[in-house]
Formats: sequence, C-alpha cells, structure tokens
Amino acid sequence: MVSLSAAAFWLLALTILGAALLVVMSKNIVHSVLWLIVVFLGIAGVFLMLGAKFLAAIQILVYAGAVCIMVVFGVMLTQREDMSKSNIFNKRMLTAAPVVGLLLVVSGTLAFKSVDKAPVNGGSVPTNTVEAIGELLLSKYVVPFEVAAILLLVALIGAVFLSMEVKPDADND
Amino acid sequence: MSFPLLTACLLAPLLAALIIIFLPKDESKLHKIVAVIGTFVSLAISLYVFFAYDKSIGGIQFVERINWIKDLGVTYYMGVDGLSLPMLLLTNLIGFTAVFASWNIPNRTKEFFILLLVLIAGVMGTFITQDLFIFLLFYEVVVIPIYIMVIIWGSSKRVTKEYAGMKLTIYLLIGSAFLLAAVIATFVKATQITGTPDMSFQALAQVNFPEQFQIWMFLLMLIGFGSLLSMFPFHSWSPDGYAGAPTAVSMIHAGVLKKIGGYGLIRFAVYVMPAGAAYWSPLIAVLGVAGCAYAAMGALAQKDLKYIVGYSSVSHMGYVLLGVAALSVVGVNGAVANMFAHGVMAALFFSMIGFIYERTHTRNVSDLGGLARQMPKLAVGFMMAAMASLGLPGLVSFIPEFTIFVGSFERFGLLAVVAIAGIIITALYVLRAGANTLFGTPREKYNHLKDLKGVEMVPLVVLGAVLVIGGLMPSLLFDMVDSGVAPIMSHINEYLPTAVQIGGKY
Amino acid sequence: MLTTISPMHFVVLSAALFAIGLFGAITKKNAITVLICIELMLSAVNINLVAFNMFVTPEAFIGQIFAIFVITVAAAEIGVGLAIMLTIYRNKLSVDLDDFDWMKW
Amino acid sequence: MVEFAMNHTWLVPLLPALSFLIIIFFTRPWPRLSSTVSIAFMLSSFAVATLAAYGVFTDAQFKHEPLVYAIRWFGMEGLNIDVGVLLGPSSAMMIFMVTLVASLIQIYSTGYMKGDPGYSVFFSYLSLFAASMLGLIISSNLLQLFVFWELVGLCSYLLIGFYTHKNSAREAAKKAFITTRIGDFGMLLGMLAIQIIFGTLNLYELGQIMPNFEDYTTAGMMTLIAVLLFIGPIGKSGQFPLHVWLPDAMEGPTPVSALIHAATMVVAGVYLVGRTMFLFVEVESAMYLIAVVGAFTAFFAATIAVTQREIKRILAYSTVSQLGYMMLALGVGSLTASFFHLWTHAFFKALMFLGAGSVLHALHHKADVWDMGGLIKKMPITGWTFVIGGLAIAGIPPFAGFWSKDEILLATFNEGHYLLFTLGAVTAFLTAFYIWRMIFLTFFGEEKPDNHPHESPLSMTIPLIVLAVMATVGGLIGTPMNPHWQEWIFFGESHHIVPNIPIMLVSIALAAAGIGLAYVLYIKDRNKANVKDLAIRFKPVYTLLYNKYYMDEMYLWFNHKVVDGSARMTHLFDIYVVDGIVNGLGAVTKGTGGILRYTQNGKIQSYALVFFLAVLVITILLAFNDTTSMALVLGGVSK
Repeated sequence: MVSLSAAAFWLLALTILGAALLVVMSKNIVHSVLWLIVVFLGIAGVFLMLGAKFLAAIQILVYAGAVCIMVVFGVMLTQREDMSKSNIFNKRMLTAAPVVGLLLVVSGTLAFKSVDKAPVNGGSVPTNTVEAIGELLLSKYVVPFEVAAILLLVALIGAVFLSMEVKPDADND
Repeated sequence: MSFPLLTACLLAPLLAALIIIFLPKDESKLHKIVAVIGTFVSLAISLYVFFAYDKSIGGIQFVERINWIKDLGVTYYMGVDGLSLPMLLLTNLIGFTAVFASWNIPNRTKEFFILLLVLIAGVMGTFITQDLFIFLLFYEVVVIPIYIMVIIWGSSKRVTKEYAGMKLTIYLLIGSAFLLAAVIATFVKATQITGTPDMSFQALAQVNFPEQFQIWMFLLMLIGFGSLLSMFPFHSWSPDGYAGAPTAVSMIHAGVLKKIGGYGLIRFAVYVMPAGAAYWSPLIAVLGVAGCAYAAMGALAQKDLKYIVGYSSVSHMGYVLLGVAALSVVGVNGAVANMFAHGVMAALFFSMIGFIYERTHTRNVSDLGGLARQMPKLAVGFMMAAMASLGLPGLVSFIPEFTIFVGSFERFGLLAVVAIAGIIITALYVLRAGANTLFGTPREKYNHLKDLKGVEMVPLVVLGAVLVIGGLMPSLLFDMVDSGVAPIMSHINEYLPTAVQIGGKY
Repeated sequence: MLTTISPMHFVVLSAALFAIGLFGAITKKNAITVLICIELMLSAVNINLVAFNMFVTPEAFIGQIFAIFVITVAAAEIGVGLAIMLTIYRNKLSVDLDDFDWMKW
Repeated sequence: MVEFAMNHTWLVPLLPALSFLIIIFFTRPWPRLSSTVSIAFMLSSFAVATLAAYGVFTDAQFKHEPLVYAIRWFGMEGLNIDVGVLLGPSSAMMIFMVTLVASLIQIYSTGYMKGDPGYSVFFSYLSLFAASMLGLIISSNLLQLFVFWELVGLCSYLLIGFYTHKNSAREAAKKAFITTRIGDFGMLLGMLAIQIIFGTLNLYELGQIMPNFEDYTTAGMMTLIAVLLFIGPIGKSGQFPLHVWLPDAMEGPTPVSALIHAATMVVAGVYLVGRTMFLFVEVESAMYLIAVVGAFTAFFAATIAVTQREIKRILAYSTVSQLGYMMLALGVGSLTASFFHLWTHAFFKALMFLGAGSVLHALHHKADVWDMGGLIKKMPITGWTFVIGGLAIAGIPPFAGFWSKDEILLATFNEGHYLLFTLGAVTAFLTAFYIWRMIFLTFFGEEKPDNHPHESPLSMTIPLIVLAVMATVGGLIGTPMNPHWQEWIFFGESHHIVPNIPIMLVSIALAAAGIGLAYVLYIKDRNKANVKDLAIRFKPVYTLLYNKYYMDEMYLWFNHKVVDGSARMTHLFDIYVVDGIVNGLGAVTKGTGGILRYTQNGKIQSYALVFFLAVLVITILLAFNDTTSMALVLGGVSK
C-alpha cells in the first residue's frame, strides 16, 4: 500500500531529477532555463511536503519567479548566435562524469549506512510557519537578518555598477 | 600604568606613514618633512629611554603588557633591557638619518617614505617586544617593504635589481621558515612541560627543555637567524641585495635588519636553549671565522663600492658570531656592542656611497678618484666610516672588536687568531676603496660636483658623532649591554665544558 | 523503502540533485548555464536543510531559517554573477568559460 | 705649578687635541689664525710637559716608582680597562722631547707650508698627531697605548697622504698604514694573551706581576707573548722586514717627515719595547731576537742608504738604520743606551730633515743630490746646521750622537755579543760615509748653474738653529764624565758606566774614516770618476742596493699575486659555487614550477573538478577507514 505522501515524494523526486537532467543536457539554453523552472517548482512541492509552507512560497516567488526571469534576461543579453548550440559541453565530460558519479555513489552509500542512526525525534512542524519564522527572524536571528539585508543591498549596487554601460573614451581610474 | 613610551616610539613612524598616505602625491617636500618628524620623535623617545633606563636595577623596564591571544599565551608585551636598548637606539638613529640620505630620490616619494616608515617601525618592533610571537610578527612585517623598495627604487649593476630583491626576500623568508618551525616546536614543548602557554622570552627561558631537544631546536634557529645575519655560507644575498637596494634600504638593512639575526640569536636561541648553544658553539665559531676571512677576501676582489661594503658587513657579522660563540659575558657583550658599532658605521658608509652615486652615477672604484678635492665633507664622512670599518681605536668599533677578541681568544685560541688576522685584510680593502675613491689625481669630469650641503649633512653629523662618542666613551655602550647580557649568560656555564684557560699550565 | 518516507530519501534526493548540478557546473561551456547549475546545487542543499528541519528540530525552525538565508545569498549571487558575466561579455564578446584563463597568472 | 703639571699631565696630549678640534670646526678658513692657535696650544703643552718633567727629575723617588693615576674607561666581568697617566723618568723625558720638537716643527711649517691650500688642515693634523703621540707616551694601560698607537698611525696616514691629488702620496700612505697594521696584528694578539693570562693591561701592575710570571703561565707562552708583542714595534719602528713603508713615507710634506721619522712615530716602537721591558727581560730568546733584528736592520738599511740619490730617501734609510741601533740596545738589555740614542737622534734627525726641507724649498722640490752642489754659500744657516747634524749622526765627539752611539756599542760589547758589535761598528762607518756623501754632494763642490737657491725665511731657520744647539749639547748630559742620564733612565738597576777608551777610539776612528772616504770620493775627485767606476765594476751589487734588495718588488708581487689572486679565487668561488648552489636551488624550484604550471590552466571549471575530486578522496578516506572517522564525517547524524 503506497501512502499518499510516499507517492507524492516519488512523483516530485522524479520530476525534479528529470527536469534537472534536462537542464544540464539540453543544447539550447532557453530550454535549460525553462526546465529550471520545473525543477524549482518541484522543490517547492518538496518543501510543502516537509511542512515548510512559507519556504515553498518563497521558493516559487524568488527562484521560479525572479531568478529565472533574471537568467532569461542574462541569456537575452549575451546570446547573439545560434540558440541551438548555445549550451554545449566542454571536453571535461569524461573526467567529470566518473568523479560526480562516484561522489553520488559515496554519498548514497553513506546515506544508506546511516539510515538507522538518524536522530528522528518524531515531532511535527507547527502549521503557522510564517508567524513563527517571522518572530524568530526579528528576534533571535535579527543580526543575520540585517546582514542579509545589507548583502542584498550591496549585491544590488554591485550588479548595477558592474553592468553599467562604460563609455569607450572614459578614463578608467 | 605610566605613559606607554615604547608604544609611542613604535607608533610615531606608523602615524607619520598614515599622514603621508593622505597627502597629495606631488608634495614631496611635505612627505619628507612628515617622515623626518615621525622618525625624530622615535629617536627622541629612544634617546630618553636609553638614558632613563636604570642600569643598576637591570632587567626589563618600561614594561607594557596586555593580554592578546590567551590560548597561545601571546601578550602585547613591550619592554626593554640592556640588550634591546642599544638596538632600539641604533634603529632610530639609522631610521632618522636614512630619511635624509634618501632626500634626493627622484620619483614616487610618497610611496617611498610610507614604505620606509613602515620598515623602520617593523624593525623597531622586533627589538622592543619581549614576546616571541610579536617578535616574529614584526619580523615578517619587515620583509615586504624591503622587497618593494628594492625592485622599484633599486639599481641594477652586476645583477638586476629584481634578482637582488628576490634573492634578499627569499633568503629572509626561508630563514624565517626555519625559525617558525623552531618557534612552534619550542612553544608546544614548553606548553607540554609547564602546562600554561606563555610566549614571552622570560617564561620560555625558565622552562627546562630536554637537552636533545635543545640541540635540534638550536640548529634550526641558527640556520634561521644565521641566514638573516648573513652567516657563511648563507651570506650571498647580502652583497647582491645591498648593491641592488636604494641607499636608505641598504642603510637600514645592513645597519639594523641584519642585527635582528644577532639579537634573536642571543635573545631567543642562546637564552632559551643554553644547552644547544653550548653544543653548537664550536660550529658557530668556525662559521664566524670562515665568514670573517672569506668575506674579507671576497671584498678584496670587488670593484663596486657597495659590494665592498656588502662583503665587509658579512665579514663583520662573522665577528659577531664569533663573539656569540664564545658564550661568555665578555664575548657576547662584544658581539652586541659590535652590532651597534657596525650598524652605525655601515649606515654612514652606505649613505656616503649613496651620495657619491647620486652625483657621479657610478660606484666603480676604478671610475672614481680624487673626490676629496671636489667634495671634502663627503670625503670626511667616507673616511670616518672606512676607519671605523677597519677598527680604528677612537671610533666606536674598536672596543667591541677587542672585546670579542678577548672573549673568543679565551675560548677558541688559534681559531680566533684567524679572525684577528682578518683585520689586516680589512685594512687592505677598506683603504683601497677609500683611498682610490677619494685620493689621487682629481678627475676633470667631476669638477662640477657639489659637496654635501644642508640636510645632506645630517647622516654625516649624526652618525659621525655617534662613531666618535662611542669610541671615546665605550662605557656608555658597554655598561648598558653588560646589564642586559649578564643575566642572559648567567646560566650558560652549567652547560659548557670546563673552560680551558689559554696559557694555563699545560 | 518505497512506501515509507525516511530522512534518507530526502538526503538521497538532495545528493542526486547536487550531483547533477555539479556535473553541469563542471562540464558546461556557457557561463550562464554554470550559474544555473550552481543554483541547482544550492537548491539541493535547501532540500536537505528543510528535511532535517522537519525530522530533527521541527519546533526550532533552524533549518528553515537557514534555508531562507541560503535563498537570499543565492539571489544575490546570481545577480552579481550575471552582472559580471555581462561585463565580461561586453569586453570579450564571449561567455564561453574556456576562453577565460586569466587565473593562470 | 710643578705639582699641578704632574697631576694634570693628561693636559699635555689634551691641549693639541683641543687645537685640532678648534681648527677643524672653527678656524679652518683663516690659515694664519689656525697656525697661531696650533702653535699656541703646542707651546702651552710644551710648558706643561717641561714643568712635569722638571717635577720628575727633581724628585729622586721617581727613579724607581713612577707616578700613576687612572680612571675606569669601561669594564665588565672579566675585562676591565683603565685609562690614566704613568709618569716616570722615561715618559717625562719623552713628553719634553716630543713637545719641544713638535713645537719647533710647527713653527718651521709656518714658513714651509706658506701658501698651501691645505694650510689649516695641515696644522690640525700636526696637532692631532702630537696629541696622539703624547697620549701614547703617558699611557698607563697597554690598551690605551694601543689606541694612541693606532691614532698615530692614522695621523701618519693622513699626513703622508697629505697631497691627496698625488697618486704616489696615496699609495705611500696606504702602504704605511697597512704595513704597520700587520705589526699591530701581532701586537694585538700579544695584548690579548696578556689580558687573558694576567687579567690586566695596566703597565704598572704588569710590571709588578711579571717577575713571578710562572704563577700564571709557562715560559713557552711568555716567549710567544714577547715575540707577538715585538711584531708591533717591528712594523711601527720600521724594522726589517716591515721597514718598506718608511722610505715611501717621504711623499708627505717635509715637516711631516721630520715629525714622523725623527721624534715621534717611529720611536713609538722603541718606546713600547722599553715600556714593556719587564716582560722581555724574562725571556732570553726574545731579547736576543730583538738585538739581532735591531743590528741587522741597522746594517741592512745603511747599505741601502749608500746608493740612494734622493735626499729625503737617504735620510729615511738612515732613520731605519738608527732605529735598528735603538732596538739593538734594547735587545742587549740597555734601556739607558737605547733611550739615550732616541733622545739625541730626535734632535739631529729632526734637524737634518728640516734642513733637507729647507733645501727642497729653495730648489723647488728637486730631490736628487747629484743635481745639487755648493749650496752652503747661498744657504749658510741651513748648510752649517746640516753639517752639525751630520757630525752628530756620524758620531764625532762632542756632538750628541757620539755619546749615545758609543753607549750602545759599549753595552753590546759588554754583554758579549761580539758579532752584533761588529755589525754595529761597520754600520757606524757606513753611516758616516753615506751621510757625508750626501753633505758633500749637496752643500760642497761645484754649484750647478740652473739652481737658484736662496736662504729660507727666519721661521724656518730659527728651528734649525735651536735643533742644532740641541744636537750639539744634547749628549752632554750622559757622558761618562757626567752620567746624569744613566742615573735616571734605566731598567732594573742603574748602570755604573765604565768608560771603555779603546771602543770609544774605534768608534771615532770609524766615523772619521767614513767621512774621509766620502771626502776622497766626492770632493777630492772632482769628476767623481772613481765612484762611477766603482758603480760599474760592482754593477750587480750596486743595482741590488740601489733597488733596496728588491724588497718592495717582493711585497708587491706578494700583494698582487698571492693576496689579490686568492681574493679573486674567493670571489669566483663565491659567485660560482656558493651563489651557484643558491641559484641552482632556485632553478630547480623554477623548473619544477614550470612543469607543474600546466596543471594551472586558469580555467575555473578544472579547478572545481579538482576541488571536488579532493573532497571525494578525503570523504572516502575518512568515511571508509574506521568508525570514528566515519562519525566525524557523518557529524550529528551518527550518535
């Protein structure tokens, strides 16, 4: 008897991994970006499954929304040639594949070996996550929160500064 | 806690460097003035400390101690004793005059003086700290400005300045690698034995290290400090480096930086590892004597003035090593005093050579001659340095050399005779260089050259005065050194084989 | 195994996603794809964090809050990364990472 | 007054030192003022010295116990050095003599150096020189003495090289310094040994200790110390084989030659041996060595002097020869005779040098005696005073040189050194010959038409006259009839001299024979045909003598080939072996780097690949090795 949650998990897992593989494998970068959205959505589903409703929402907003749009813009601004060959592999395939594969095998093995040792304490996540997270962020984690805010600001300024059009005759000092 | 004089002394050049950073880069006059003020404050403070130090009490005075890294037992521990005070004074004398010696550098004055001031502060730091960690810290601080200054403001003669700078830096860094290994091992061992981490020299000296450990550690330190001291056969950076470096760097390097090697050898290696010192002292003596004789012969074959002085400083450091190797109060006193004397003399020498080079654009002895007619004041300075170099009594270097000879002759006998014979060769090459540069038929093409004037006289006056005062009143220096060395050497006798009295009944 | 979900499942999912992302990051020529793959890797980490949040410390929200920060940083990273890519593209007219070997010196 | 002078004898060197400072720092632009300052200080120093000497020679207690006072100079555990004054009959005599001669020479220099651009500097050097020399004399400590010893060397370096624009002056100065430096090396070793063995360098204390030296060390060690210490005087006093610098030192201005060769620097070595006589008398062989070196030097230098042509060079070799006499006297144990000769020699040799200077001054520095002749008519004062000097050095009674030389020969004879006595006697003959050869060629005979000599100014002739008087009467205080000198200046017990009439007669006869031979060869024989004939017949001997036995060439060869050669070898060794190893290590490092750099292709994805490969390896190593490290990897997951 396959429980509902197990079915959901397998479905989501297959979606995520399949889409991720397509992201990597497709030769056209626009397709990659589209498959990326699927991956992110799948991950949001996983979050929901794990009781992180707020995170799922953020995942959709930030990743599937903002990040992907930004990447699309990036693609638009940098690709001027044939899109069908915009996303090809380099010659490191042959060395990278075994390394990554082995890495996956090792971590999988470790995960299987440690399956009984996981310190599962059996509690469940409170349902109103937004309120709890909000309170924690503004009390206990206020300093990292503010730092993250500053980081975003700096990243914003930096991104603007870097991508600003530079006049060819300007003195670069 | 009273006013932190030593910290002030250390910070004055740094502060000056900081001010120069914010000055416009075209105001070279202003850079120089700020540098002069910074170094002068340090000089004044170190003079005050030198004379305010109470020799009758001895020990570490003017102490400032603040905990820094507790787990490593590192403290910001500043203090001076009779061993570090002459070195502190020397540093500031040379630092002060080096600013004047580089008065005429043509380009990038701003960067030059910033680096120079950092260099001075770094060297000073090694001498006034009583904490091993801070000592190493300052030592590493010093290396970088030197490298930059050599490759930017240096001069290429027999070797390129890039080669010279690289050689200098890599030698110093390799030396410090050996040193670092020794320091870490010593610290770990000391913590194992006592249980409480403490990086101060005094605390480490209290620890009873096993004899075998001391022997190995001392060897590492000897290589480390030795390469800094240009101990034979780790000396070849010294002539090349000095020849490539700008005047001020040569002055500071030969004058004080090298002395960190000798200072460290006494302050750290001999003090903390007396058994190791006793075990290796014959080797030190042999290397010292080899350095004396070998470098003197090397100097004899040189044609470039800076190479001559470079080799000569290797030779003089051989005397220092010989004094240390004697491991007696007399010998080590002589070694410390000789470091002071050589510092003053080498700085004067290099500053005069710098002035000659600025004017004639050559340092080749055979291209010079008869300069005494055209530049009498410069000739006086050059001659004073030369005479001090060959150990003329009445100038500061004679008594230290004599003291070293007494100390080493007592312990090594014949070996010391070889070193003493070095004084003849020294006279030969120094006089050759001096006489052939200054005397003889004056050359037409140098007739238009101007003698030293204005601020250029400062190195001559200051260093010359120290040469003479130190020569006429050696007790000024020796009483100070003695108060610092005597406690360090107080236990060494336990480790020495029974002293052989030369000329005893045999 | 198939019917009950344990933390191990999520760990393996996360590992697989991470491996795919890593593989892409190493083997793709296009710099933007590399950025995308790095996002994949970060997401894999997030899955792990949230999963352990549920199974180990459900009340304390440590994992979730950590994930929020990861998302923040990831957003900042991709913003700056794309900006850098744009600048490079403007100068070199290429986003092929194999063309960029300035790190040699 | 006298009391004050004796207790402040350090003023004697201090006053000229002050004048040096004053001239250097203040009065250098005004030559006349400088010389006045210098002479004034020198004369006041002379006054103090005279008073001190008067005090010593009127109080019989100083015959055996000198006046010593000192302060600590510097010290530490195991090495304490004092500076102070040791005032006894010898030092009192010396300071009197040196201040007198130095004053006269300074007065002379006002005339001789007139118009020289370095006038002020010259006087400052003279002052410094006098200061150093006087300091040397009154030193109470060997190290203090050594300090002044070296300062004297420095001053002589500066003075010999005074004409800085002349290459020959530069070379001569260098040679003087380095040659004496070789001597100093030995002396330094000797001093070190004394310090280490006896624990003190105070002369007076050493004098007390030395008779019991067996408590401290062995006879072999004492011999070594004595020989080492004697090397210093060999260099300083121009004894064979380190005499080569002395004739070359003539490059300096003539007053300097007078000051250095007559009164002061060169006798410093003799003075040192005299001062440390207590040490040498303990070692028979060292004494014998001194005597042999002295006698040989005397003879050797005299033979060279016979053939030399330059007036100052002849005088220089004669100085070497006379110094040999003094050493010989010391070697046979007669401090009295040695210092007596030192005293008389100072006057007549200074006189002759200054006279030679006067001649050179008049002839515009034409130095070859063969180009002179008949000068006595134009320069009567110079000429006749020079003749007095010649009589004195030749040993004609009653001039000063006779009494002292006789004393030396007598002491040698009495000690039973007959060979050395013969050498000394032959030297006396040679001395009379070559000095009078010079006098005849210079002052008598035909005048040379292209010379236009004129008598020198008063400032130069007055010192000549004073010195001539001293050269005449200076010996009378130590004649056998009137042995004041012998009562005061002696080592151990004062000698009761027994005049030995045959020896005296032999000595006079030899001197007369020398003068006579010179007269026959150079005055009687107007064309000098015999001389030329002799020179041709004994050509090898003549060439050998004229070239000073090729000693200079030997030293040059040694210096250039051996010393410079090995220096060049060292240099090459340094560049190719020591530096070669260093650069080789560098090259190996660079080569390795060159190979390894291909791993650094600059592509970030390769780096990432390597990074994760490393992660993988570390993980495998840690995770599958043992359980504890596995726990480390799994972190909190494993309990």
